[in-house]
Amino acid sequence: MAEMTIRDALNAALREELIRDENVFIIGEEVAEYDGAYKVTRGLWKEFGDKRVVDSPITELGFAGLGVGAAMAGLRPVVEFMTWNFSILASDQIINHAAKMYYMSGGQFNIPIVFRGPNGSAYQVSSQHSQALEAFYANFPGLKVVMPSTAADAKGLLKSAIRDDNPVIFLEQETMYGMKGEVPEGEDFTIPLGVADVKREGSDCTIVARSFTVPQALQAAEQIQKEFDVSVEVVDPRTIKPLDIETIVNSVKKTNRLVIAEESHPFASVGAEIAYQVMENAFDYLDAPIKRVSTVDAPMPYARNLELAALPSVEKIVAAVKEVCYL
Amino acid sequence: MAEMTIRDALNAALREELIRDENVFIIGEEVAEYDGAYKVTRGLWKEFGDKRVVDSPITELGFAGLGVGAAMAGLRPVVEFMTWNFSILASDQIINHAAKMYYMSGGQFNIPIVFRGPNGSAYQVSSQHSQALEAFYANFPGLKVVMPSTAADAKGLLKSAIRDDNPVIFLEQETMYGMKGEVPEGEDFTIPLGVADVKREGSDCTIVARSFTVPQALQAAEQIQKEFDVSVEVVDPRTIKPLDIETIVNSVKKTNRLVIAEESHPFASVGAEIAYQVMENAFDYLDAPIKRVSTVDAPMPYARNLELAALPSVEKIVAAVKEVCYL
Amino acid sequence: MPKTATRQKADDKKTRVASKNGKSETNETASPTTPSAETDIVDVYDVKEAQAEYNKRRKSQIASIKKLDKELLREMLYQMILGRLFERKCAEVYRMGKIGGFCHLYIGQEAIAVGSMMALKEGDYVLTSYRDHVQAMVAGITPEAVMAELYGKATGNVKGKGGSMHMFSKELGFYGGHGIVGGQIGVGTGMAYAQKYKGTDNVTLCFFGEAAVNQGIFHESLNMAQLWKIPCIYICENNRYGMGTSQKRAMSIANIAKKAEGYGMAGEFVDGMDVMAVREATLRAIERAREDGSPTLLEIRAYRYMGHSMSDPGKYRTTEEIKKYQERDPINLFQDSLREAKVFTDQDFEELVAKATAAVDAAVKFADESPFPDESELLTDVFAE
Amino acid sequence: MPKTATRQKADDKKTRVASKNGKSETNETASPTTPSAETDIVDVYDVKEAQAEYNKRRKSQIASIKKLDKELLREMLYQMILGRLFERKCAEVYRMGKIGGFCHLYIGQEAIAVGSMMALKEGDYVLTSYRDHVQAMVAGITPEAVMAELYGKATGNVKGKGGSMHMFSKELGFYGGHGIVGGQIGVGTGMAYAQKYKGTDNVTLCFFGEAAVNQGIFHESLNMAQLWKIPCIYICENNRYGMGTSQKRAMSIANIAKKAEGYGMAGEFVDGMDVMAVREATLRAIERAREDGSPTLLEIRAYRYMGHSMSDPGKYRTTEEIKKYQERDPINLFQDSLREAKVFTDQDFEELVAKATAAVDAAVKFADESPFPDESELLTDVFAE
Ligand SMILES: Cc1ncc(C[n+]2csc(CCOP(=O)(O)OP(=O)(O)O)c2C)c(N)n1
Ligand SMILES: Cc1ncc(C[n+]2csc(CCOP(=O)(O)OP(=O)(O)O)c2C)c(N)n1
Ligand SMILES: [Mg+2]
Ligand SMILES: [Mg+2]
Repeated sequence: MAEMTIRDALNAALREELIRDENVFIIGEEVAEYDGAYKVTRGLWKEFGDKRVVDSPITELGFAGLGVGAAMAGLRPVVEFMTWNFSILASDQIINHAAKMYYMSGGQFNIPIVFRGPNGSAYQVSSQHSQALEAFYANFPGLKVVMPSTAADAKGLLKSAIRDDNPVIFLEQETMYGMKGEVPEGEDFTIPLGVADVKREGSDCTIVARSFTVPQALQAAEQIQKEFDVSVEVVDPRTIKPLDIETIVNSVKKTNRLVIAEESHPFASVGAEIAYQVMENAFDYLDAPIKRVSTVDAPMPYARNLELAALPSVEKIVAAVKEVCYL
Repeated sequence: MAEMTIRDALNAALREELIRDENVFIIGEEVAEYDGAYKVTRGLWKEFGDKRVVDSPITELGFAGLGVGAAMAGLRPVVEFMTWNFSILASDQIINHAAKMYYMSGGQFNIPIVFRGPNGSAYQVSSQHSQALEAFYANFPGLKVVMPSTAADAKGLLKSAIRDDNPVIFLEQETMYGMKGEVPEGEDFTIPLGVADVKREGSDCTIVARSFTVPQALQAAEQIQKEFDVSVEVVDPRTIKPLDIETIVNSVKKTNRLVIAEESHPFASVGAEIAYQVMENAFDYLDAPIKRVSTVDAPMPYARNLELAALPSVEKIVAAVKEVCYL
Repeated sequence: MPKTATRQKADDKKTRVASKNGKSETNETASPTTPSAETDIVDVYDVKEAQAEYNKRRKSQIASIKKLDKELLREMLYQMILGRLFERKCAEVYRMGKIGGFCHLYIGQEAIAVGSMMALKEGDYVLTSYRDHVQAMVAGITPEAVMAELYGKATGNVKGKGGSMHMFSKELGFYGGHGIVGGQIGVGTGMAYAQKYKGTDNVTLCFFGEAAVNQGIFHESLNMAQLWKIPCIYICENNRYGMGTSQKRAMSIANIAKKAEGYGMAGEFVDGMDVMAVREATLRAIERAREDGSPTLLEIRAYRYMGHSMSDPGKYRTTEEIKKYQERDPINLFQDSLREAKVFTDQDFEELVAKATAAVDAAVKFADESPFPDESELLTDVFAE
Repeated sequence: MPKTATRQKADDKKTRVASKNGKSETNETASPTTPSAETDIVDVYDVKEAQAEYNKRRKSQIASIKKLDKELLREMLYQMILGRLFERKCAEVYRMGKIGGFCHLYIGQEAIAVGSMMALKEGDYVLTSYRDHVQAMVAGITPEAVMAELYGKATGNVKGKGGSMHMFSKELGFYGGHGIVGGQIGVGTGMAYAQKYKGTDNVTLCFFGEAAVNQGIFHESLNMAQLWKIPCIYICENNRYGMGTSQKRAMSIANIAKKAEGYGMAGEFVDGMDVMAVREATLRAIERAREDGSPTLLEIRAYRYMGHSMSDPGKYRTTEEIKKYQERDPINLFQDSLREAKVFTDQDFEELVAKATAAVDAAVKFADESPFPDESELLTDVFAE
């Protein structure tokens, strides 16, 4: 085990996969000479050069398309979006091309590509730069969607995503890049896509959290434990699609209560999907309605006090747990 | 009352609003000289000329942006996407610009614009041309989302959408353009956005359906009535956002059972959101888990038999109702 | 007098696949007069002018034809004839309800696919738009597999999952069959990027229509291709219309090849009714690309005989206009040159027509007799394992 | 000898807002030597060459300055100085943590906003990117409202909802303040479309950076603008870098104005350090636009003194390079011309600097003392009623 930040864990995963497979290359804005806008690719251009780490013009649709074509022709591109907000410009290549190519071609052309970058809010960057887009992509068949919340998950899942033969939407969180965690040693450490992780064991209530809300959920759980001696379990799906609903359902069958915490806007969110699937599979086990905590249904404001009011928080999660536990 | 097709009802709404307000203009691919790829704008170019009905190049992002700017400057553009699949190329202008402008500008610049066109499947047009995108847009604050299922609703809602001071995503269905229905006479007939409609009264089970699945739900209800003497209520939200959850919840409180039928893919769908909100508001009234019928979670295949197997159908809805009613 | 000779031959039914008993070939119920001045695009590029330029090239062309391998020439002509007859058959069976969804035919543009693709070598890639039947067959996908796909059968080129717009063959280097206007320009750029990345001297031919040029991805892709020397040959098939909209109603300039200058890229205008001209321009572009990866934009101008798709009534152009362009039918022009070059006789032509006719009939029979896909296919090929 | 006169004055602190005691002005910790040959872009456009051309224009420029209204000239210079000092203050308070999120400064580009916007008339529109403080102030938004917005205060230009990147004023015809690179090009095209639709002779100035030119929406918008004669003036502020990437590493050609030809549009290259040249080029474009709606692409070349944003360490260019460009500081050049034209004395300059300094200090005080928005604001302005 080595302690490192999520940023460094991602960087290590990229580096190891660049070494392991020469068909892997990184392309995106400022990923090379600049070391990445958020330094996730730090040092990689110096080490691997122009061929493997490529600075692209600001043409999201174009370089996403380039990645899709390169993947079709056998390479394994890792396409960085400086932030996922900008991927909306590239969504046609992701949704209409990458996601459908394998099916459309009758199983002839799979697209081994990873689209990655920071998702969600980032300290007062306002409405055009603060969106969490997991629901936007998870609705479309043909895409896998991953959202790590710890350094170990970040490294293990990114390596699996790069080795996966399908398009993977890999969603990071800028405000979490600096968070530290223990990461197992060795190039062989990977975490399979589609497997949830119980981040905290508990018996009285389940919180399903992902990315941004996982640290909040863990804090909330501690607080609830102290204040009310109620034991909260925190489940992190880690992969949104395919979703490990079984682990979530088993937790709910044990606790009979569920809170879902997410950074995205609420309407037709991944949280709504999890709620539906839990109800479908554990309806009779639910002792209270499932409660969802999301970012408010308004564009993200700039002012710090408004931004904080818009986002999910430990307080909001605690309140939700109290509600479903009738505390 | 006059009987007309959904196509003609939409055409009448456009024509009346073009007459009523000279700031209204229509822009899109083939909307003018060609009378519209699906003939929704038939005759309008001949009647109103080049200024009011404009054929655009095939540049979805560009003409959507042009519409947003024109709306910012006080016009009321009606932007047609030949099909919504192509709007994905324009989604940055819709999501990052139209939806956020009013908020970002502190309430100075509202965007009175309607984006419209056919959504969903259209008889074997395959995966890149068969997507239902309501969840894709409804997740973002600042957009209203409308999905009519009858000629009267189509006309009344489109007129309200054009008069609305905000961006409206107006989703039609190509296979439904030819469906006939009674439409109230007169230019003043409108239907407010955000109000659901009970398309069939019933007491034992509620089906919430929209667009493509409304006629299917009504047939299913008849069939269930005949076969099992079970009375099914069919609620059509008509507007997805803002969602009239109250009407849906009241129906469920009466029937205690809910099936949601939708043409979109299931994951993080509008159906999931409706299920969540119903659970939140009527948890104790549900006698069975909510059942959702969606298009399968795979890209749309071309072969007719596979396409039919992929889509929701009367049979699938009947089966779902039987399941929630334990028949 | 070769010209009159040509005209006489033009009336010899047996050797003429092009014009069907003199009537203009289209599925359109086009109005006899121009519906709107806007849609009269003859001024943009005059057919007579094109023919005049063609006549200037003619001598040297005959000479180069004589130098070419006779079997290659035979195959080129055969593929043009096969493409023409296959598409005619599609129109016929589409009307019988055998084909669903959209169906975009290639009639009138055969010289572009044949002239350019037959200049490729092993390892080169090709991709195009939804108007893909002929490119697919020139790439080597059998008429059977294409027709069965149109029928939505399990034996189709992509197992009935794609239909008319989505033909693919990894084995044959045919990368589709894409339905989003302009989408394949980005994908093709990436395919060529991979060819260079792997250190090969292979190239990618990326076909798209003139209306796709207005899409942002054209601009984004050409900039990257020139910036990084990506061996992609961008072939704009200018068939004068994007659906019902003539180029001049959708684009602010007439000369698409000129857009290459905005990227510092090589660009060339090519007569798309002259298969030899297409071949030679493509060879020049291929040479640049194999050399150091330099991309090229080729504007190859032809004409779309049929409506945009089988459901296009085509009220936006006149029968005069269609006829005018059909005077320079690419198959007729090529046959005339071959005859003049004394490479083939009318009998050779008849044999090729017979062979193509048989291939098309066999394709229909195969498609008709094939089974529909099994329902279990619905959920396969979503993810690669 | 005007030149030496200039140089002497250059050392007179009181009248010089441009160079801060001779050191190059930037927030960057730039490396002394070129980090990579790639990033040395001096060969793309040589500063000496620009100065040489400038000197050729100089005489006629002095003449035209003499013809201009003195108060207009005073306002032009004042706005350039205000912009410079305001942005310096932003950097200062940003470091103190008073401003959150991104903060993109305009230092070095003042001549572009001032030269072009001050050529507009009532009813014309302006919009730009996230680098919008100076355009906002030239449009008439007060320094107080801009600074308060940067502080995220309720008294901010958009009530604290937008921040640095999103200044707007309907009343003043300032249409933002947009954060998506290139996004405003589509929006601006629509604004100008509306101006023509309404039958006015008004125009829209749409500003964007040179890196935004590579975005597809640039291509899509310019095609429509020329096709439909939309009175939009596209002003590419070529400050040589898109974040850490020089133009030559991102664009396949050096001459952006030339891209106008691909659309049949008027295009012009302008020295962005010369406010008079900017004014005159803009006036030519405005005349075309008012005449019949004809759009223009202006490439106005300046230089970004500071890092891309306050968080940019800027290791990708050298101090030599920065110094080289700063030799042609737009405020210095303008002051020299005004002095030479005998329009203003050093005392006038001092007064303007004092006035601007006071305005900036007042803005900071106002921002500091203003309240944060009420939490109820979170859910207002989502939809218009
Ligand atoms: C992004 C997008 N917009 C619109 C369409 C609908 N559409 C299909 S083909 C076509 C015309 C394209 O014309 P062109 O590029 O000239 O190719 P051609 O059909 O003439 O071969 C249109 C508008 C589409 N498939 N994709
Ligand atoms: C679509 C999009 N991609 C990326 C970004 C991140 N970004 C913000 S500014 C910028 C550089 C833009 O450079 P340029 O257009 O030259 O304008 P300048 O900043 O030099 O004024 C980038 C990459 C963004 N905001 N939007
Ligand atoms: Mg065309
Ligand atoms: Mg720049």
